[in-house]
Formats: sequence, C-alpha cells, structure tokens
Amino acid sequence: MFGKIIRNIAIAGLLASSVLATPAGAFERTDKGNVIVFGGRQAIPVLDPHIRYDWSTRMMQQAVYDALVKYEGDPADIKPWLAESWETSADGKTWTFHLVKNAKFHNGDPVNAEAIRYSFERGLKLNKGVAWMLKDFLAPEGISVVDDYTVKFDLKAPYTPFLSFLPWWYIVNPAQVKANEVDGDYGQKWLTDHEAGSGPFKLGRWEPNVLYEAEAVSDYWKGWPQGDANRPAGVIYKIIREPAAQKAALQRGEADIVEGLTPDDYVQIKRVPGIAIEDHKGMTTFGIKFNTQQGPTADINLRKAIAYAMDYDALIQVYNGAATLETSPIPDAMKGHIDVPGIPRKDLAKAKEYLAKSAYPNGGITLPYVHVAGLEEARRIGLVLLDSLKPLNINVEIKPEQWPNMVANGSKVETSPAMTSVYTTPVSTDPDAVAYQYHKNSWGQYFAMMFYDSPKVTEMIDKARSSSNWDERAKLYADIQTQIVADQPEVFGMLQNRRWARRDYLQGFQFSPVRFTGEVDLYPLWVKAE
Amino acid sequence: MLTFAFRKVLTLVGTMIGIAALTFVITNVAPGDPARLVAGPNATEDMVATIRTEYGLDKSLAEQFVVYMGDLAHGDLGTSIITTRPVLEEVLRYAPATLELVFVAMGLGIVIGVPLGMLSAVYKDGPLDQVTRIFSISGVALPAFWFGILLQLLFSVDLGWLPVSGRLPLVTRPPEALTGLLLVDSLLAGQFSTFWVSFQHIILPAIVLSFPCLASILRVNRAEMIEVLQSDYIVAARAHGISSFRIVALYALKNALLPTLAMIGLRFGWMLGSTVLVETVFDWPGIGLYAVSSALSSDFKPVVGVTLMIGFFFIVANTLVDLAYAWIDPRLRKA
Amino acid sequence: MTATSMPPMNSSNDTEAARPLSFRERHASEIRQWRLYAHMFRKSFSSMLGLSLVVVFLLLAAFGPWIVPFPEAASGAINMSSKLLPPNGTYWFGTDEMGADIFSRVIIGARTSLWIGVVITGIAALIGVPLGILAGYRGGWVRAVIMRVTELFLAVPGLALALAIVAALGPGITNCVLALSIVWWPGYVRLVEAKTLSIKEELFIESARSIGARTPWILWHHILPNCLSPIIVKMSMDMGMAILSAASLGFIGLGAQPPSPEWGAMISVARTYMPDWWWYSLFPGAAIFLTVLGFNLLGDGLRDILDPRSRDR
Amino acid sequence: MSLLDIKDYRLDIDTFDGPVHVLKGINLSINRGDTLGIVGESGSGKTVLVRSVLGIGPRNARVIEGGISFDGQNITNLSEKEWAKIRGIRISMIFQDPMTYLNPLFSIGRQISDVIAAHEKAAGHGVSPKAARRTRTEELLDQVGLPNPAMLFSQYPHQLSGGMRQRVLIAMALAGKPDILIADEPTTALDVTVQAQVLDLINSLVEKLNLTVIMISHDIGAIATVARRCAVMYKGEIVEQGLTRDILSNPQHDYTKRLLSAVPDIDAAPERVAARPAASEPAKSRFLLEAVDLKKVYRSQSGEDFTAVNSLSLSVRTGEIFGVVGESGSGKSTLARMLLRLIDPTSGDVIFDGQNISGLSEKALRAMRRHMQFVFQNPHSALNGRHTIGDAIGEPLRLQTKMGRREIEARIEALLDIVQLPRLFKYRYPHELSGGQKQRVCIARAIALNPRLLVLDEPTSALDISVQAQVLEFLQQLRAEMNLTYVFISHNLAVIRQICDRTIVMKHGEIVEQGETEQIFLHPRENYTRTLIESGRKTSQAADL
Repeated sequence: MFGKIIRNIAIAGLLASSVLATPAGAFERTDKGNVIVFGGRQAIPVLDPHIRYDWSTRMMQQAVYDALVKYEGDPADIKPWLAESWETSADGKTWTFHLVKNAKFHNGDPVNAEAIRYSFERGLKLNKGVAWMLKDFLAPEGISVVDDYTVKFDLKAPYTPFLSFLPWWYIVNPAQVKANEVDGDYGQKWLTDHEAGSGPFKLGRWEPNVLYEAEAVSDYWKGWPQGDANRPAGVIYKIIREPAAQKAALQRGEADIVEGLTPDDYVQIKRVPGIAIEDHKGMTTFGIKFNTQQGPTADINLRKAIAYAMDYDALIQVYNGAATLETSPIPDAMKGHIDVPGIPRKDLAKAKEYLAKSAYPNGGITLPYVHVAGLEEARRIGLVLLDSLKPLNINVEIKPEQWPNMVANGSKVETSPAMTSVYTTPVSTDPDAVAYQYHKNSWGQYFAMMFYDSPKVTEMIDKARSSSNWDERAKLYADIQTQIVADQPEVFGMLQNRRWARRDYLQGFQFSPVRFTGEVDLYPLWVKAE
Repeated sequence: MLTFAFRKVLTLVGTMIGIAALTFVITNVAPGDPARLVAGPNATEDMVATIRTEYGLDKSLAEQFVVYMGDLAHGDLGTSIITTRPVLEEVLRYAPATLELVFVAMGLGIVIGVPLGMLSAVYKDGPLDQVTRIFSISGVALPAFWFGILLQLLFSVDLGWLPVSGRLPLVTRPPEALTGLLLVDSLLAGQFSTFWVSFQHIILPAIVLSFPCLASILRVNRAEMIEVLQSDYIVAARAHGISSFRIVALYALKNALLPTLAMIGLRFGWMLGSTVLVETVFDWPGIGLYAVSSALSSDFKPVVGVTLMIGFFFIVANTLVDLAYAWIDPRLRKA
Repeated sequence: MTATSMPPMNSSNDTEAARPLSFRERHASEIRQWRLYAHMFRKSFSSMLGLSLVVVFLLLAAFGPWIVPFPEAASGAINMSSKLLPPNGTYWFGTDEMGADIFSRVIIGARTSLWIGVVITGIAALIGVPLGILAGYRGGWVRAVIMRVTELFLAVPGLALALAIVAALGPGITNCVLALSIVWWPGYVRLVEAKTLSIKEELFIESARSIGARTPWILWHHILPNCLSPIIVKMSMDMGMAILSAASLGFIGLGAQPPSPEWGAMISVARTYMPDWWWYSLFPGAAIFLTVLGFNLLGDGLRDILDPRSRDR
Repeated sequence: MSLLDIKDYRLDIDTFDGPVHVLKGINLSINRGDTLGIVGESGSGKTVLVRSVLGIGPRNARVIEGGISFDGQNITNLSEKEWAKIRGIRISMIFQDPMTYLNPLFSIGRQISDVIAAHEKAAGHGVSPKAARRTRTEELLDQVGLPNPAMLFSQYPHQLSGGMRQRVLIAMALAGKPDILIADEPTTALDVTVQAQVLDLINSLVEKLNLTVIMISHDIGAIATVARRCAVMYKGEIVEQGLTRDILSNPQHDYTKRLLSAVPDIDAAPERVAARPAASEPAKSRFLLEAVDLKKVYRSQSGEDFTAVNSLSLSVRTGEIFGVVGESGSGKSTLARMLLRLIDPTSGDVIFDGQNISGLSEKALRAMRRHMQFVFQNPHSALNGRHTIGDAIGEPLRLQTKMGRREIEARIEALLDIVQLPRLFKYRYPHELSGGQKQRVCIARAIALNPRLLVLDEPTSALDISVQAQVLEFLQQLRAEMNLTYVFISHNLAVIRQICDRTIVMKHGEIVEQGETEQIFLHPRENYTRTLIESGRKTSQAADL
C-alpha cells in the first residue's frame, strides 16, 4: 500500500517538475502598465513612519516617503536625497541640511524645512518606533528652520553616528497630518493606513493582511532611474505566509519576487528556468547569547567550552552555504571591522579542556536554548547545538518563545535563559550600532541578553561614539572587538546571506546590506518586456 | 414567542460575557509583553512604557478586566496593540471572508453528507455503507492542514487548475462590498467573471473545511435514518403501501433531519474554529488568520475578540437551528 | 422451606448444587457476550481495519525505539551530509532537513502521539465524567452551575480556545496537552450528564435507594457502569481527535517542539519543504491520518456493538 | 377457496446463537367475511405471523417451509413491486401503539392522503387531485367516527388523544378498501373505557364494510368481543383453533386451559388461606405501618401545583395483605413510594412499627430500610442490566450487613432456592431472563434482608397472564412462610380481590372507600367503586363465556 502511495506521489512529483519547466504567466498587467508583485510573509500593521518599523513596514515606508538622505549600494553609502548637502560644526554638535527645491509631497505641497522640523519633532514627541535612535542626543527644541530650504539640528552632545540614522527618519507632510489629527494624536490614527509622503510611490489598495499596493508617482520629483518608459505602474506587496505557497506563486508567475523561502528552496529553485536568485552578503549577525551573570553560563570556562564544541560548519550547511562565519562581533560590511584572531572554531579537545576547568567538569547539565518561535533556521541551529554539545555531556532543551515573551524574559538577569539565539541587524553602517550592544546601558534590550559587563569595553564605546576622528575610533573598535571575543559572551555565529528569488524579467534590483532581511528598495525595480 | 426570543437574547448575552471573561483570563495569565513587540527591537524602557500606558497595560490585571468588560458593554472590543485599530472594526472586516468560507463548506457538507448518509442507511452494512463509513471517518481523521497542502500541491501546483491561495487574483478589484461575501457581491454587481474567479479560489479551502463536517453530518444522518427506518411509523407506512422511495426520501428523512440539524449547528461552531488552520494554509484573510497572527504576537485583545465573535456566530447558528427545529417539528411549534 | 405446587420453572437445582461450577459455566453469560461482540466486530470490515490500525500503532509505540534503524534520529541527531534525501533503501521515508531518518522519527513519534492522546482523553474524562455524573444526578443548582460552565466552554470551538491558551502559556508539548485537556472535558460532562439524567429515571436506581444504598454507592455501582459504553466509544474516538488537535497546534507552531518527534510539529517544519521534498510531510501526515482513522473506526465499531439496541441480537 | 391460506408455514429468525424457530408449521385459513382472533402471550410468534402476511416481517427471517397464499396468489416471496399492489390496498393493518405508528412530523390529513395517493398510483390510474384526496380523507375520518374531520385534517398526531389516534390509524387502514384488515393488539395501549369504544368501532366496521379481520391480542376479552373464530398460539404453534365460543367454554389443549384459568375472576370469592392474624408475634403495635395525613404536592414547571396525594391516612396491620386499588393517575404509586420515604411527603407522617420515619436522618433511614422493602412494577427496568443476578440479590446484603463474601454467596443461593430459580442464575444477566423470572429476582432481592414489610407496586402488571397467576400464588406462599406484611398496589380489581385482606380504593389522591376486601366487592358503598368493579367485570367477561 505504501509502495503504491510512494509511486503515485513520485509520479505527481515528476508531473510537478514538468509543470515547473513550462513558462509561467508573467507579472500582473493593468491598463496603466506593469504591476510588480512582491510576495512576503510579514504583514504591515501600521504604516506610520514614526510609530513602527520592521522590514515589511519600512519597505513600504521607503516607497511612499523620502528622508533627508538614503542608504544605497553595497557597501551601503549615504546618498543625498531631500537634502542635497549638509555641514557639521567643528564640535560635532550642530548639523545643517540644505534641501532640494523641487521636492513635493503627493498632494503637491512643497517639501520644506518646516516639514523636516515637524517630522523630527513628531518622531521624538511620539517616543515610539525610531525615537530611540536620536532621543538621547536631540530634543525637539534643538531643530530649527533656518529658511524655507535649510534646517539645523543642535545636538545635546557630539554624536558621530547621527547621520547614519537619518535615512530612517521619513518626512511627512505637516499640513496633511494636522488636518487629520484626532485628540492631539499627531495624526497617528490616520497615518496607520494612509500616507503623507513625497516618495516615488503613493498608496493604492490597502487590504490589511492581504495586500498593500503602491502606485508609482508618474512625476516623482527625483525622476525614475529605469526611465519613464520602463517605470512600473506600481508594486503590490502580497502576503503569502507559506514558503510553499510563495514558491508556487513565483513559479506560476503570480509573484515576481518573493522572500522567505527556505535555504533548501533557494538551492532547488535556482535550477528552474526563468527564476533568478538574489544572493548577497548581509550584515545580520547571529549569536547564541549566554546569560553571563547567572546560572552555569556565568562561568567563562563553560562558555568557552561550548564555543569550542560548536559545529560551525553545520551553521553554514544550515544555510546551504549561503552564509559566512563571523570573525568578529562586528559584521564584515561595517566600517571598523577586523578579523579577530583566535575566535573559537570547533576544537573538541580545547572544549573539553575548558570544560574541565569549569564548575561542571563532567557536564551533566541541561541548558535551555531559546529561539523565536517560527524562526526555522534558529531552530535548526538549536539542533546543531544540541548535537554539538553531546560530546560534552551537556543536554540542550530547545525552547521556542514568542518574540514578546522572549524579550520580556531577556530584559532581566533573573529570567534570562542560559542561551538565546538572537539575530541582530544594525540599523546603520556605523560600528557604534553594533558595539553599543555590548555597552552596559544596553542591558534589558533583546540584543544585550548576555548582560555583558566589562567596564573596559563600556568605557571604550563611550569614547568612540563621541570622537569624530575616524582613525582614533578604528583603533578603539579593534580593541573592543578583541576584548569581546576574549570574554565570549556569546557563541559568534554566522552572517547569513540575504536572498530573494525573482523572475528573471524583474530588473533593477539593488542590494544594500543595511536594509533589513527581506527588505527591498522598490524604487529602482522594473520589468523587462520579453 | 417574545419570551422565547427574550430568553435567547439573555442566554446569548450571558454566554458572551462568560466567554469574554474566560478568554480574557486565559490570555492574560501569561507573561507576554505585547508593548515591547510594538515598541520595536531597539526601543528603550521609557518608549515601551509609553505604549503600555497608551493601551492601559500598566494597570493591574483586575483593573484591565474591569475596563475591558466596561468597554464591552458599549460594544467596544478594545484596540489591537499591533495594528492600533479597534478590534471590532477589524473583526468585522475579516468576518465576511470567514463566513463565506464556512457557508460554502457547510453547503458542501450538507449537499453531499445528507444524501450519502441516507443512502448508506438504506443499504446498511452493504458495500456502499462500508465505503462511505471509511470515507466519512477518513474525513474526520484527515489533518486539515496536511490535506490542504496536498490539495494545493495537486490542483494548484501540479495541475494548475486552481489558484494556490487567497480570495481573488491580485489585479481583480473586488466588487462593491454589500455583504462582504465575494460570491454574493460579485453576482449582485453582475460581475460574473469575478464570481467565477472567486469561486475558483474558495473551492479548495471549502473542500478541506467541509470534509470533517461532511463526515459527521453523514454519520449522524445515517445513524438517525437507520433508527427512523426501524421505527413503528415507517413500518406502518410500509404496511399502508407507501412506496419505498417516498418513505426514505420524505417520511424518514424529515425525521432524521432533526438530529442532523443539531449536528449542523454544532459543526458550524467547530468549523469556525477550524478556519484557524485552513485559513493559515490557504492564506484566507478571515478571522482565523487574524486570530493566529495576533496570538503569535501576544496581541490578545483580537484573540478575545475573535473568540467572542465565533461564540456569537455559534450561538446565533444554534438559535437558527432551534427555530428550524420548531419549523420542522409541529410538537415544538406551540409556544 | 416447604416445597410448593408451582409448575416447574426451569431445570431443577438440586443436582447442580453439589458440584462446583467451572469457569466456563459460571461466566457463560460474559463469554457469550464477548463472543457476540467479537462476532459483530468481525463482520464489519471497517471495524477490523480500525482495530488493526490501532494495534499496529500501539505496537509501534511500545517497541518503536527498538525496531527503527536510526533510534538516535528521534533525539535530535543531525547528519547534514545526508539531508533531504528522497526515500531509498537506507532511509525508507527519506531524510529531513537535518539529515535525520524520517522513518525512525515517524515510528518513534507514535509514542509521543500515544502519550498525547492518553493524557488528554484521560484528563478530560477524569474531570468530565465525575462532573457529568454529579450534574446529572444531583440536579438543582449544582447541575445549573456545572452545565453553565460546560456550555460556556462548548460555545467556543475547542481549537480556537486551545490556541488562545497555548499562545498565552507559550508553545511546547506540555502546554499544548494542558490546553487541549482544558478544552476537552466539557464534551464528557455533556455526554455523561445526559446519560445520567436518563439512567437516574430508571427503576433500578430507585430500587437501589429502597434497599438503603448511599449516593456514592449508586453513582459507582449503578450510574457509572451504565455510562461506560458511550464513554468508551467517545474516549476511543477522542484518542484520535486529541492526537489530531495536538498535531494541529504543532502545525501552527504552538505544539510539540523539536527535536521531539511529534507528527504535527514535523509537518509544521516540513510544509516549508513542499512540494519538492514531499516525503518529509507526506509520511508524518499519513501517520496522523492512519492513527486517527484507526481510533475513529475502532470507536465507530465499538459504538455499533456496545449500542444497547444491538445488545440482544 | 379461502381468502387467505397459510400452509405448513415455518419461519426461522437467525440470531447469533443460531436460528430461532419462531413459527413451527402454522396452518390457518381465513374465508371472506371471517373474523379471526389469534390469542397468545408474548413470544408466541403471533406478531411475526401476521406481519409475514403483509411482507413486513423481521429482517433476518427465513421461510423454511410452507407458504402463504392470498386470493389464490402465493405471496410468500413477493418482490417489493408486487407487494405494492397488495399492501394497504388489499391487506392492511392497524397497530398497537397509535402514537409511535403515526409520523409525528406530518399532519393527519397529509398522512392519509399520501396513503390514498400511493394506492391510486399502485392501481395504475393516475393520482387524483389534492382536493379530491382531501374529500376522501375527510370521508374516511368521518367513517371511523371522528368528529370535525375538516379540522382534524391539518392537525398533528401529538394533538390527538390515544383513542383518536387509533381511529386515525384505522381510517388509514381503510383507505384502500382492503379485503383483509389485520389488527395487531389494537387496544393494548389504551385505557379501559377507550378500549371498549375501539372494539365497538371495529365490530361496526366489520358489519358495515363486510371486512375480513384478523385480530391478534393477548387479551382474551378483546378477542372474544370481535372474533367469531379464534386460534391459540403457543411457542410458535397453533395449539388449538375453532369457534371462539367453543374454545372459551371448552378448551381442549392444556395450554389453553392453563391460560383461561389464569385469568383472574373478579366475581370469584378468594379460596385463599384466611389471613393469619399476627397474634403469634409479640408485636409492639397492632399496626405495622401507619400513614397519617400524608400529602404530596408537585409543582410543575409552569408553577402550577398538582396534588398527587391529598391528606391520606391509613393503617396496615401486621401480617395482612393491604390492597390499594385505583386507576392510573390516582396517586397510588406516589403513595407507595411515600410509605417507604422513597419520596419525601410534602406533609404528614409515616409510622413504621411505632417509629415515625418521616423525621429520620438519612443514615437512620437507610438502616430502617432493611425492614421494609419495595417490589417494582416493571422487573425489566428494576434490575441493573450491568449486574449479574447474583450481584443484584447480593447488593442489599453488601449494603446492610457485615456478611463475608462466602456467606453472601451462600445466602444468594438460598434466596434463589426460595424464589424457585436455579442457582446457576446468579451468574446470568437480567436480559437473559424472562419477565416472570426477573420479577422473582426482584422479590428475592427484596426479601434478602428478611424484611417485615413489602410494598408491591403493581408487581404483575408487566407480566403475561399465566405468569401473573404464578407470581401471585408464589407471593401468597412467601408471605405465609416469612411472616411478611404486604401493601399490594394494583389497578386490577380481580387480582386485588384474589389476595387482599383489606383494601382502599383511591381516586385523585384520596381514599374513596376502604374496608375488608370482600365487603367492598360484595357491597360497594360508593358509586366510583361500583363503576370500577363494573368495568373490571367487562374485561374479565371472557372468562365467563
């Protein structure tokens, strides 16, 4: 009976692959032109740029809004956008931006200095979403309109990474927002599913949990890089939750680009004609964070033993080779990165040596490994860890947690588990974005679940972030990296590649490592007609 | 009749309050912290606190409960912390999709289940009966999620006959939402092509959803038919020379339909619950999917809201079943 | 006692009195009853199919770890070099994304499923049956309270409620089983309550009271044994349904967690490997299907033979 | 040639334990215009026989030999299609319980006109219009003496009384102007007064329509009223047939004799041993049981009060058989249960052996129960189907005594001896026993603790007549042997007269008349008592024929 089923299924599989070989339908065409369909797993609950950001939200924010500057390219570079130029004062506290004159919001209002001031004030006063990036250094009063097209920021203290955060502060149209204000909410309610931006797209259909449509602005002030003829009529971001369904949609041409396939899917789908894989080295670090303050992992020897027992090759295999091992806490694409010598690689002898020095010379303990529920790779790495620690006679209990619960538990030393797997994507290209995770002030944040406590490192970080001399900073960051690796607050994992699968007629894909996993700059995309 | 309606409404309100209390307590005992999720990965403590205050999460659980029940009395199901929208508004937005799915699935279940049940009762213990028995029990035993994936694989990926998921193709503009049920709306608007594509979209999830329900309708109908067919009045009808077909299809069926109706009412609620799975597999934008995604983000107001909504529909369905009972059974007609 | 002029009612009893009765004689009634059950059960193909499926399932649950080729696959051993291999001579059901043998995991998974099914139905019956008997027998406000709460639970579809509970408690097999037990018992209350209500009206209950039996005695000796058939039938069916529900939660990602070889959780992972690695979800799915089918067919067959209307046949 | 001929008809029913020979070579012939009665007790095969005539016998029945021919046509193995031309048209049937034989969901008119339509279709000429069928239906309803047929047409079975429903069934059976009308216990489920009316109706229809009737019944009285000829069935055989008058007056077969003699005669003075006065017992009081001002009020759901028993006092002497007689609804069962406090009275006292049991605590009451026991009306449901007979008899011993396992076993066997059942029965289950045997088990259970008082609530009304006679006789012997006092409740006056020393007559929860039984029967003071005795006399009439 089984044999028959297997045979039938095998035939079905053959049929399936033959279907895959036939050219599938293309992108959606409308009377206005081509509409590109992006299939993704994550919904966009709130579009308001000052309330929330995650990859799907920010992708749509980036499409409908502009910021003063924009990250582009690999390695990521800060490009002038609404601001055509800027200067810093000598003490690094005052930043002056000069705006382009032709930018206008979708309703025709010009993008002026007041709009910039209002947007930053709004972001800071709401104290949500992006506020954390600047609120320690910038007060709403510190923003001033110099003239219609000049705006000035007075920081509380010198803060070199200031500029690197600005691409994420999108500019809203104060007139539209104020018109839709309810009970002094800064238009929060309205901006949830409306936009007041100046970006290359404006909002089309907005069907929560189903699809979100961005319609191209034909007379976008900055023009279209692919040329007006090739410019798509719009982009639909469609929610497709199952990887299998994503893959099917891509194969059937119901989607032109998808994110979130499994590593094995990418390998497999690459062979399908008409489909191309975007495979780029990312900046998202993966670490198994130890609780360094409490429990068995407070013992550095145990931490080292685990780090040396880890099967690093398997980490890469989990991604089917589409990942590189971390050689430092700071990702390769970031300024100031060094390859820290002696970063642990699998060495069972060393692992046992360290274990012998620890409080558990014979192992015999069970350590929890917490990962975000639903994160497939994190789960699989848990299995790798479990397998790796068997020779040390250490058992691993793999526990998936909902993100909020995991964060809540990780905010206190007492409740933080011994090992937590954490992916971190730095929001800027400045090394401070990563280094500060090891600063004591970060305790309580999810990326600081190791509760790393090194006064020396903390001091160096403080010094580096206020210095505006790059050479001095580079030296400091090198020392910071070396010291962190020596203290082993986590198992340094790998940098996974960012991957998308797209139809080959989809052109203009531009990768930038500073964007979140999955996030794509929709602006330059276009469809090449056959 | 009025007192009957009044009593029904009273039970409904009581049950709703009960469900609300039950789910609220259940979902709030856990340590989850949705505020932190909403605040974003890098948010500082004071930012999280801002959100907590905004949503009243800083209050004690008892206070939150009082506030929630108070709001509920005004028809306010609270606000989703993730989408910042009133839960009622969202539930009402997603409910038609779910109801449409459930209606179609229920229709399938009844149209296939009742006649099959009838036939297998008439040919009890015969080959047809054995086949339908295994078939119907398979229906209950099939994991909906697995079956759904298999069907997708076969009909969408393999044969390419039907769409993989969703309610409509991307570029198809939905018709004006009068009922929210696409099949109905598209017909009302005279958009037959839209009707056709939305029918193609609904067919797979409806089949998956209807299977277990079809099975239990079949089983109940069969069991009841067997019992009714052995009853004295059927013997009498035979003795009086009424034709076998008429006996089975009219006399016995009407009697057997009563328990079947009760099962349909019960299954209606069950179906609403299972949409959770089917909607996940087929990306069907209904309340089930909404509940799952909210639950996964520890956003519990929507979970409570959806549970209430399902409870509400369930009770309404069962009230309708009661009415249908009274309509069919003259013994219950007297008030 | 004096002899009477009664016409003889049956064979006389003097001859038998002296000789001790054999087991067969003493239990002739039970033996006949069991043979009758077996006869009726054998007649039905579907019942026999159900029984065989359940027996196979129980055997696998009992001996699984000793008969599979790669027992370590169940405890999370990985072998990345042989990942996602299609079914072949070594790996009968192929391998999963970590290179573990799916055959071994599916077989050993029977244990987990058995555990899930037994615990959920067990807890549900342990809570539901006493409450149901109490509600049905006592009546009055006790019944009102119990039945109100029961109806409350029944008004919410179990899966939705269980989902809410697990989401709150956090994923994991224990929480999943707990949540399902919480939503499962009301079915037993309703079943047993209805049954008790009808049994309560039977004369033999009054008869027991008239000879001075206490309530607990009546509940234990009279009500419970008469409720037993529907309970057994329901438990048999629920074994399957509980396994299915736990798998459903596992599928959503809220149930059992790796490396625990639970079928639903396996499909939850495997679904992302559809359709190209079809064997990964096919076999656990088929295992769920066959197991649930088995328990349901068995329950259905049991219902047929335990039905009092078919007793005297 | 006779209209219906049954020749050497042998029929088996297949069961798990092998085939049961239900009918063993039946020979019967009925001529046009005949009225044949078939008498038999339960299990005699009479119902299977008449259903076979209509082709609606049990599912797993098998004809072994012989056959049935109707009007010259062999109808032993007809196809459904051929049956359609006969059933309901040429042979039709009326049934025992008119409630369960009418479909509750269809109106009376609908059901009858459907039958008419079916007949028309079977006859080959098209179905007449609705209105015509309605007219015909109303005619039929009128014919069976139902008032206001037009209104009745749209009514549902539950809105009708039992007698009316039976008339509707008869109307339905007459719809096809049948050659033969089969009546299967048509009066059993009806009240006594209604029974007479229905029998009268059948008689008048026979005359008016020249019907051929086969009526089966366990009630010899009913048969005697309708049937000119009569057949007696016993264990699947016809043991005797002939003119009803002859058989009743001069029975030939042993079974017929036994059956006839078992019918209690209301006019026969009892030949019982005179009630032994309890003088030999050092009784504390002359009265073993007294009830003072007992009252029971039930409250219905709509809030109305219903008084089941109203301020009733009685006293039962030690050693006597105290009869309680009344129609259904007279409150006699409620009274019986209150006497043992199985139901708590609304007010009033029950004094047992000088002790007031109304105020006893639960525990004291349970202890008291060993002295007073109850025997229920229906032995089929008074025994727990899950317990063996041994368990059932042993249960009071386990509850009330500290006897060991062996002692209990021994006592169970002794009790089985007393009630004259084989000892082997203790391993059997109730469903394996006959009604009479079950009632003996119930009695064994009741006397297990050597009680002093037995309250017997219609102990024989669920039993066949011949069994009833046996049980009654046994009960009298038992009382003598064990010095028991009985409170005997019955609706059957003949039975009461046969065994009771003193009797009360109840109506609507109150005592109408009380006194020495003979006194009441010979010189009833009250009108009600007189009517009761009169109607009782009617049903036992047959015995005098």
